[in-house]
Amino acid sequence: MNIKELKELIDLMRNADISELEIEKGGVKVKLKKGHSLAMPAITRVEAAIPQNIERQVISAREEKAAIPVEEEKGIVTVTSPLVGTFYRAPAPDAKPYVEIGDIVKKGQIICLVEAMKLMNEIEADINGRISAILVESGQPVEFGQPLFKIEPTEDL
Amino acid sequence: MNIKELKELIDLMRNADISELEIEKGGVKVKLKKGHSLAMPAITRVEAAIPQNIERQVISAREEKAAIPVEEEKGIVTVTSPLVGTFYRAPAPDAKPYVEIGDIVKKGQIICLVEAMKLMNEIEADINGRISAILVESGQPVEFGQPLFKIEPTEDL
Amino acid sequence: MFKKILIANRGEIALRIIRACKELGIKTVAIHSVADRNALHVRFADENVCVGPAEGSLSYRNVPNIISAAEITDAEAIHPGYGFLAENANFAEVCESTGIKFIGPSPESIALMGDKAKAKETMIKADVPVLPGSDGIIATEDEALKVAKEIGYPVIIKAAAGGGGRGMRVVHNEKDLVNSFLMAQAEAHSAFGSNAVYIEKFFIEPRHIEVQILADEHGNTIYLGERDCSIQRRHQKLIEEAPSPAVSPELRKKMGEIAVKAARAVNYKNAGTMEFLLDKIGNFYFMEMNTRIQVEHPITEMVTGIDIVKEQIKIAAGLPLEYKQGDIKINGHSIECRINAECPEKFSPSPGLITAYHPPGGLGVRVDSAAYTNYTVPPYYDSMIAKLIVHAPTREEAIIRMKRALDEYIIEGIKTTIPFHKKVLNDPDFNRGIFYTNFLEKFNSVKE
Amino acid sequence: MFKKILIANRGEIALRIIRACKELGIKTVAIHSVADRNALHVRFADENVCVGPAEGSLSYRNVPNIISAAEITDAEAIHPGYGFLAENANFAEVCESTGIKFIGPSPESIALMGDKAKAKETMIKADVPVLPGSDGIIATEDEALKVAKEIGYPVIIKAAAGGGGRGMRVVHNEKDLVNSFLMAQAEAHSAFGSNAVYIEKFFIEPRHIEVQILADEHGNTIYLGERDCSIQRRHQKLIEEAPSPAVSPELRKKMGEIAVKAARAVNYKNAGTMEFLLDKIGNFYFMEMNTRIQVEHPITEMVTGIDIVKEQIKIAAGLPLEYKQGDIKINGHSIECRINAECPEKFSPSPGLITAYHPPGGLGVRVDSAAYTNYTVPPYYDSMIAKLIVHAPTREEAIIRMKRALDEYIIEGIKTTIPFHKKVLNDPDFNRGIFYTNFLEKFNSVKE
Repeated sequence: MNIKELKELIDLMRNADISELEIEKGGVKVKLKKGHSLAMPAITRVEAAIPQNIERQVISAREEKAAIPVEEEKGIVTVTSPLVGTFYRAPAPDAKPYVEIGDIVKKGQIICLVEAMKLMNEIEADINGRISAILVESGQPVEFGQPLFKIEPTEDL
Repeated sequence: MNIKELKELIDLMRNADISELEIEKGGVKVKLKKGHSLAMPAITRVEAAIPQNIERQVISAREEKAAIPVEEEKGIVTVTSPLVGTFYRAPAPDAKPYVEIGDIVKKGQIICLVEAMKLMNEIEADINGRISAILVESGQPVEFGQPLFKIEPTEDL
Repeated sequence: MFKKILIANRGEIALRIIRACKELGIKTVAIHSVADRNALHVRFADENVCVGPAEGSLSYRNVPNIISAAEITDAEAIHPGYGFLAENANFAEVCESTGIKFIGPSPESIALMGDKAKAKETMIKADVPVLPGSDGIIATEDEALKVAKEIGYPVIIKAAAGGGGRGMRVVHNEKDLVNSFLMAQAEAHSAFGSNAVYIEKFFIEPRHIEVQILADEHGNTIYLGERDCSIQRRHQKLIEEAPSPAVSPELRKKMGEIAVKAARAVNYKNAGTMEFLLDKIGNFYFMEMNTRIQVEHPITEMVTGIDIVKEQIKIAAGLPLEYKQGDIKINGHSIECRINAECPEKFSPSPGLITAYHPPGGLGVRVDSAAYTNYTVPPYYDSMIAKLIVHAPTREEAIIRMKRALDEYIIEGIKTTIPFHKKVLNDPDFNRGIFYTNFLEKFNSVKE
Repeated sequence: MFKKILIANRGEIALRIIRACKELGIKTVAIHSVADRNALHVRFADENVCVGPAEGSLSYRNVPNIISAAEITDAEAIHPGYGFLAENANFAEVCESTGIKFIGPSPESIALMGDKAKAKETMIKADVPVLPGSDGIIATEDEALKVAKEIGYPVIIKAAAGGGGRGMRVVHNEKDLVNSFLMAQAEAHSAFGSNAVYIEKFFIEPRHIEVQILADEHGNTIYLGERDCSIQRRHQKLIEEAPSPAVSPELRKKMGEIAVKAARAVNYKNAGTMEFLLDKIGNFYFMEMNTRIQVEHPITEMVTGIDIVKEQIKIAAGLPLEYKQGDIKINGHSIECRINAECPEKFSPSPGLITAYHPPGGLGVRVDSAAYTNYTVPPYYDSMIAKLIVHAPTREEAIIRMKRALDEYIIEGIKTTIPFHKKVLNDPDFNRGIFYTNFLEKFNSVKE
């Protein structure tokens, strides 16, 4: 399932006036649902390793949140990429990822890096909650507004 | 109300998804109703007089009936022009019209002429009935399929 | 100049003629069938007249209704486009007799060129090379040998009553002739009940090259170069280009001058096209003359800068040609793809509702089409819905531009031949410019 | 040649660049804002990257995100189009420092030409005629008289701190000068708190004439003739044409050679445009240089046959120009109308859903547009939705063709400037080719 095929599916939906479409193929499950605008799938390409010794800056995902409508089931919050770059789950190639599925995170906690123009940008959780999904592979490029994580809010934390 | 204005109205209806439109203006009443295809209004131009001494041929309006959907209220039949030409209500400029509104006509009775290529084509009623409307002025050009008369069928005749 | 012209056609060519009229300041009358009420040519004309039911024979070929339509709208001239009544000498004559100018040649020219035997005879008299062949039936072996020798091998023996390839035998040299001749006679007899056969020159891989000419009513006749229309499927042209990759400037001049001579021989007026077969060594043979505007005229317009439809109208109005032969220059390269509402593999018709329509644009791209979003392609007429024409400095660039434009062309809801065109444009032989009228047979057999 | 180019723009110019890339066999990366997900440039590019929210400053002007987009897609070069980052020297520099080729001139050229005072100074040094005027503030009556005499009447006295017409006085002869000078000083003081004024040559009815140049990285610089862009509304061009009805072949050569000299003086590379004011007696004065592709570049393409965007890419790839000055011929006449999503009377923006879109076609018509049926014109960006370009043998025919094409253009759901263009094209002065930069002021006052 590449970007071209996805686009074809989206076109198909648009033309056939189908509002929901679900496909499972080779381990990939695609669910498309027509909203106000059709979400555009991301570019898929795998980068090798994380460059070291680079400046870091902290960006709160909420601050520059994209205007993309995101699925909000049971109050689940989608963390989207505030910039274009390469997504990394860990601070170094041999280091442990910042977060795993099921982890409890606090608002302001760093959950990943997005490298852009040789700068490592730390992305923070913008609510207290539990990581319910990780949507991008480490090393993959991400575009602005691309969903990275889903966080299920926890009331007690 | 010229042909251009009529077309604009029709375009308006098409674009605004209006299914019915009625306008009265300067004695002219226009009622447009969307069907399977939008009826195209006829060309309006007035011819002077009826040329004399020309061959005649008889055409039954039913024989070459146009495929235009016509309003059929209470079984009313619309007689449409089987050819392109100039419509005349009488056999000569000073003669009495073949039929008037309210007249009872028999199937096969000549009800008007359509002149085409210097030939006078006699148009016959294709049912027994009463002329309930005359839709074109004598001397006006008519196109193929253009409604000429409405005939209300009579059961007794 | 005319004040008002009736266009006795539909689709893209009706629109093409309306455009020319608008640019000449002439009012237009569209005719249409009941099925074409919402057609673009009806929308863009100044007036319109419904002339009959959907069937073309009862509407677009309905001579009395069309003449009446011209009369009730006071149209002074009728442009017939191509197809329908364009090469109907009777229609041209009716126009003449009712005082309406027919925008095209005289009824006599149409009739003469419409009769293939008479046309050939006239061309022979005018010293125009025609397809070599026996003048009539070959009765004996000796006659067959003599004629074949005159024509030169290879020759083809054809059943006079034949068709569909039956009773046809290609002979490559003298020693096989007598045997093939007798076989062909026998086959002809068993297939058609008559052993009458004739002999013609056989070309293994000819090109279809046609020359556009313009002739005014004051004795001026010029040629606008050639078009290569070898990419055909069952004699239906699909892709055309100008100039032909097989025609040198010298050959262009030679073919052009012969075409002018042929036109003069029949006292031809208005725009016309001489179709020739071109063999591999530069010999060409008159096949027929089309006495009307051709579908593929735009590629000639692109490379010469001359608006052929406007010229047709100006000639019919009695104006002398503004161009002399020396003014005609071939500039760059142009290709046309005919986009048909057809399945791109089987070429079966695909009429219906166009749910999305977006033509390509940008530099060097011309679209002649009467299609639009929500237009329903009716099943009654020709399946061609658009002509995509490109112009570029070189043939190579024209091919690339055409591919780019085909990629951009969005037509949804019906099937079109766009995928077919993309395949041909990627074919190595097509790209090298090496192709003949049998291109598609070879092309399709390779694909399958 | 580049394998992949990122296009840092949107709309018709992004599509224009994608078309050029496709024809050069180069892969394309589109960038887009969240609002442009369904834009045509996104659909037609090979890849696309969302670079920010709807606001242009956060997306199409977002340098880090655009550079990152080029990096993650391995694009070797960036074409900036016009607007957004096209004349941002910093962006060109960032491209350079990150090893991405900026398709345009050097950051130094952009910076120099972006500083109007420095640009003027450089042009004076290079013997390029500039708008005559005092070098700085005029302090005394005597100085004012001296400068005005040098420049020649009429002159205009302007407040140095001014704007919006306040503190501006036109003086037609010497006897009025001192009085006007003192008045202007007083007005300037009361309006801006400073009585500093300067003097410039005043043109009553100038034309805006610009010369297209191409310069490769091997020292070859040529000009492609001029464009007349005098039909403006508040310095926004609305209709452009090439060639200018006011420029003779001799003047074309003179302006072209001066434009080339000016480009050489700043060591200019790639495509660029010199904007001049042309007075009624054939004197012209450098105003500014646009160091990018212009909106109106297609009219030059139509009359020269040169694909300027392809040339930009080839120049950036280090290829030498294939054309010499002698190869450049002006062929026919071309006009461009900018179709804006605006109310045609008040020019107020009219964004929204296009419910029906059908562009004109046929001979000599080019449409550069990213609009389509069901496209929503977003309110965030420039209101131009299409460029309608025609080409014809003469200016008269080009005007008629443009009118025909405007009549055919169907855009429903939003208001466009099409009715405005139709009015201008019917204006007698426009048809005579007699118009100046004040054309629309006069035109609108007549209409009301």
